Amino acid sequence: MQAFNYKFQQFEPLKSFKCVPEPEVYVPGHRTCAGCGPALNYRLVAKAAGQDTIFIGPTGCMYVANSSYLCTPYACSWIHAQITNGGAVASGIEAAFKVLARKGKHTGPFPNVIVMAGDGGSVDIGLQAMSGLMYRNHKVLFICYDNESYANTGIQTSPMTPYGAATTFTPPGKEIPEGKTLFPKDAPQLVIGGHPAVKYVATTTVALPLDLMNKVRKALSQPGPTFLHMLAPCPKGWLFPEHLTREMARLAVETGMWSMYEWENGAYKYTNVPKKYKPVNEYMKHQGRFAHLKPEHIAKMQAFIDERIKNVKERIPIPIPTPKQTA
Amino acid sequence: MAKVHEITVWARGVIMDKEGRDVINIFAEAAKMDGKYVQAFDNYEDLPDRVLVTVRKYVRLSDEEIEHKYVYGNDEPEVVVITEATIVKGINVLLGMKKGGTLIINTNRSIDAMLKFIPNADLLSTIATVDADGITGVRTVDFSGSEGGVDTSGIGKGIASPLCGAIAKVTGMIKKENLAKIVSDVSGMERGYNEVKIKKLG
Amino acid sequence: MAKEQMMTGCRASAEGAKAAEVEVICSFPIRPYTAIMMELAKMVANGELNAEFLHGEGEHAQLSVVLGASASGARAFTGSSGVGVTYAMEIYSPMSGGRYPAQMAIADRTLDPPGDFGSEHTDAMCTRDQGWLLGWADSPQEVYDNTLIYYRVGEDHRVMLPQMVCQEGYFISHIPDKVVLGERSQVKEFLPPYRPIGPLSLTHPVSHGPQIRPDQGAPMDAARAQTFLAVPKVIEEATADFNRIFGRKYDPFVEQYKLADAEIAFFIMGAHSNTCRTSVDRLRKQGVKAGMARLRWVRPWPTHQLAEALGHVKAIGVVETSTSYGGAMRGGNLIHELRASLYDLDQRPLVTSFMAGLGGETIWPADFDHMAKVLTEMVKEKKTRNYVHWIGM
Amino acid sequence: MAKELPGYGTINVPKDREVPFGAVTPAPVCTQNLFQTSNWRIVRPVKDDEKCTRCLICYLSCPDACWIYKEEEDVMEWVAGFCKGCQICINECPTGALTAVPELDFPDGVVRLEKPF
Repeated sequence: MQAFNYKFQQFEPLKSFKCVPEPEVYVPGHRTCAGCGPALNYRLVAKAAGQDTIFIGPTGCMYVANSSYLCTPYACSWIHAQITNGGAVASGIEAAFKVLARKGKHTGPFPNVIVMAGDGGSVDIGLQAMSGLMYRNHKVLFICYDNESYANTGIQTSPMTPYGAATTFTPPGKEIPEGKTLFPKDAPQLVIGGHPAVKYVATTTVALPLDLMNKVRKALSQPGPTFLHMLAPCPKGWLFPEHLTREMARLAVETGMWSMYEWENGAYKYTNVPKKYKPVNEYMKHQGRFAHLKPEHIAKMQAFIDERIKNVKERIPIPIPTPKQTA
Repeated sequence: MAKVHEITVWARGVIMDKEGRDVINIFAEAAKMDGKYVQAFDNYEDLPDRVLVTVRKYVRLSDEEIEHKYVYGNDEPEVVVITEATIVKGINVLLGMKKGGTLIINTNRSIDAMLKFIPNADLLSTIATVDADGITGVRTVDFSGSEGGVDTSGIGKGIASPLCGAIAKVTGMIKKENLAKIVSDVSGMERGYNEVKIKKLG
Repeated sequence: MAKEQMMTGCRASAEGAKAAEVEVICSFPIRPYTAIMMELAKMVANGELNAEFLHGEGEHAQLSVVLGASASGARAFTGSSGVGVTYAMEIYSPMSGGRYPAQMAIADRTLDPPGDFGSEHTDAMCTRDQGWLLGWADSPQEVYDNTLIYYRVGEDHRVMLPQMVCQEGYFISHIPDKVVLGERSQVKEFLPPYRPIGPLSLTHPVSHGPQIRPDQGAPMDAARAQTFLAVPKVIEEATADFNRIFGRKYDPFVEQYKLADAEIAFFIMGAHSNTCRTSVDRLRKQGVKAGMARLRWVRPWPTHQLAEALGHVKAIGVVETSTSYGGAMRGGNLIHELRASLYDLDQRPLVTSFMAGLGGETIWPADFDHMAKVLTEMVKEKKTRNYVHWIGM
Repeated sequence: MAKELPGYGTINVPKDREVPFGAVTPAPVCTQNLFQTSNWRIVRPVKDDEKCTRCLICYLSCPDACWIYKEEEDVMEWVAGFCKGCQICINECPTGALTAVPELDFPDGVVRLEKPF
C-alpha cells in the first residue's frame, strides 16, 4: 500500500468543563423527547468531534426524531443510512475520502467519520455491516447509543433490552410474567472478541460528559476502527420521568447495570467502579418498564449482574464474561 | 353529503398520549351508541410521539356514512379539547376553526387567565375549563395502544374520564349515560360533567 | 485504431470500469459476475487503477458502500448476480432517490431455488421499478461500451441516477468475443469526471436524506419521474457522441434488424439476439419475412421508439428470459410493456411471448425456427391463440 | 408513423411543494430555526444567580443545548426558543439554583405556531 498522509485529525483530551469546545455541532431544534438520553449523547459526541465530521445516521430515533420533515440539527455533514447498513455506508464514505485525498480532489483534514447507530442498528440488524466495517480497518468511529430498545417504532425489544423489561413486543402477561425473558448481548465484547483491526473500545454514559467526550476524542485519534458503547437512558421507553435521564445513567453505573471501561490494544481499564455496588433494584424501581417484576425476577437480574461485575470488582484485566442465562 | 363534525384533541407525547387517545375513543364510542357514524384516530405524523411533544387526536362524526375517510387530520375543528393547558401558549389550536366553535381546556386556572393566551378567541362561542388532573390525580401511560395497536389497560382511568364528562356537558354531542357505560372511572366522569366551568362568548 | 482482443464480458466490464477510472469498488463473490471483481482486484493490486477496493460482507453492503462513496463524490462501482441482486433490494430505492449515480454490473443468474448458475434476466428485472437506469448488452463489446455510456448518462446533471449494466451470465460473461477497447483520449473526450451535487463535505455541510412528511413524498416521486422524462434525450446525445468518438453504430434504444419490410419480428434483448440475428437471415433465405428488434434500455422503456419500429409488423414474438409468475400474460416481463407500447396504434400487431433461455438454457437456431412458425401461423389466422409459449416444453 | 401516439405529459411540481434535489438540505447553523421546540414546555427552569456557581453542569446536561455560558457577563443564559422543559438541568444543578415554574405563569414566551412543526 502506498504511504500517503491523509491528514487524520488528532484530539487532545479535555481537562475540565471549561475546556469543552463551545460550538454546537448538534444544534437545538429537533424532535427528540424532552429529556432524551440519546440526544444528549449525540450533542456531546458532536461537540467533542467538532465541525469536520461526517455523521452516518442509520434509521432509529436519532434519524427520525432528529431529521423530521427536512429539518436537521446537524451543523456538519450528515447522511441517513438504512437501519441495516450504517457500517457499510460509513465504509464507502471513508474509502471515498481516502481515494479523493490521494487524487488531490479532497484537501484539508480527513473527516471524522462517525456512525451513530442505535442498539438495533449496531448489534442486531446492523451487526453485519458494523462487523464488516471493523474487519476492513476503516478509520471510522462506530457509536452504539444504547437506549435498550427499538424506541423509534414504539419501544420494541432489541437484543440490548434487559431481562425483565416490558416492551410492546415483550408485554408481561399471565404466561410470561417477566415480560422479556432473555438476557442482552454484550455489545463491546462482540467487537473486541473478533475484530483484530480494532484497537480501541470503550463504554461510557451521558452521566459522565467529560469521560464521554474524551473517549470520543481518543477514539477519533486512532488510525483505525473504534467502537464506543454509550448508555443513553430513554425516558419514553424505560418509563421514568424525563428529568431523571442522567440520574438513571448514574444509577446504572452505581448498581453495576453498566460497567465503565476502556479496552486498548488488549488491555482493560475499569473506571468509575463503585466502592460498594447498590442493589439493582435501586435502579430498576424508578423505571416503569420493570414495575411488573416480582422479587424473584429482580433476584434473577441481581444474580446476572453479580456475575458480570465479579471481575470488575476484583479488577481482573480480562474480558467481562457474559453470564450464562439460567433457565 | 352529510356534514362531518370535527373534534380535535391536543395532548402531550408519551406522558399524555394514551390520555388523549382515550378521549377520542370514548367520545367516538359514546357517539356510536347514539347511532352516529364515527372515526377516531391519532395524527399519523405526530407519531412516533416524543415526551412532551404536542400530539393531535381526532374524532370525525356524522349522521351518515362518512364519505371520505382517508384524511390525515381535521382541517376545520368545531370542538378543540386541550388536555394540557400550556399547549395554548405554543400553538394556534384554533387553526381552521369557523366562527362559533368550542374550546375545552384541562386546567385549574381561570377561564379569563386562559383567554389571555388565545388572541383569536373571537372564533369561539364557548370556552370551558375542567380540572381533570385535580379530579382524578392520575395519568396513565401505556404504549400498547399507539401505532394502531389495541389498548389493554382499560379506557379512561386517568384524565380522559373527567374530560369526556366535561365534553358531554359543554357540547351535548355525546350523552353522559353512554359515557357511564364506557369509562372505567364513572365518578371522575360525572365530576367532570358537574364541575366544568363554562363561559359563553360573543 | 486500437487492436481487437478476445475477452469475456466480465473482463470487458472490468476494462470499462478501469477506463472510467472508478474510485471506489465494492466486491462480494457470487458466480458468474465474480470475474469482474477478480479483474478489478488485479488492476488495483498492480497499481493500474487508483481506487479503493472494498470487500463487502454481502451485496447489501456492496450497494451501501457505493451509496456512501457516491454521496461523498467518488465514482463508485459494484456488481452482482442472481440472488445477490435481490439480497441488496433494500438499497436500490435509497440510491435512486438520493440521486447517487453509482454503477452496478450484473451478470445474470437464475434465482434460487435450487442453485442454478445459468443466466436468466429475472434477477436484475426485479429492480426495474426502483428508479435505476437498466439495460442489457449483447456482447462483451457492448458491455464495455455500456459501462461508459451508462456512467455518462447517469452522472449527467439532468439525470443523476444509478445504473445497472447487465449482461447474461456465461453467454456473455464467460465466452470470450471480440472487443476493441477505447483509447484513453477517446474515453476522456466522452466521459467527463463525476461532478456530485451537494456531496458530503466539510466545507459545505449538508444533510442527506432527512425524513419527509407524506405530502412531501409525492414531489419526491414526481422529481424522479420527471427525470425519466428527460433521460431519453440524454441517452440520444450520449449515444451519438459515443458513436462519433468510438466509431460505433448503436441505435440509442432499439436495434432494428431487417425490420423495414418484416411481417414477423422477434423482440429480444441480450446475448440470444446474436442467434436471433442469424436466424432472421436463415429465415429470410427460406422466404420468411422475419426481422428483429433488440431492446437496449429497459429503463427508460422506449415506448414510442418501439411503436415506431414494430408498428407495421403483423406478429411479434417476445423472447422472454425472465419470469413474471401469474402476470397478465403468464409469461415474462417484457410482453406486458411491449403490448402496452403498441396499444394506441390503429393497427396493432399480434403479440405473443416465448419463454426461452430460462434457467440458462441455450436458445437454439431451431427454437427460432419454431417461433417463426408460430408467428407465421398467427399471421395466417389473424389472431393470437395463446399469450405464452414455453419453448421445448 | 401514421398516427401520433400519446405523450407522457408534463410534471410540474408546484413551487411550494418542491423538495430539495435528492432530499439534500443545507446544514443548519447554530440552531435549527425551522423547528422551534419551546412549545413543548409545561414548566421552565428559573435561575437564581445568587446560587449559580457557573459549574456548567446544566450546560453539559441539556439535550437541547439550552444553557449557554456568557463569558463577558459571567452568567448562564437560558435559550427560551428551544427548551423543552425536561428539567434535567434542575435535577442536576448541585446548588439548587434552578427551579421549575409553570410556563403559564409567564406572559412572555408565547409562540403560537400554526402547526406543531
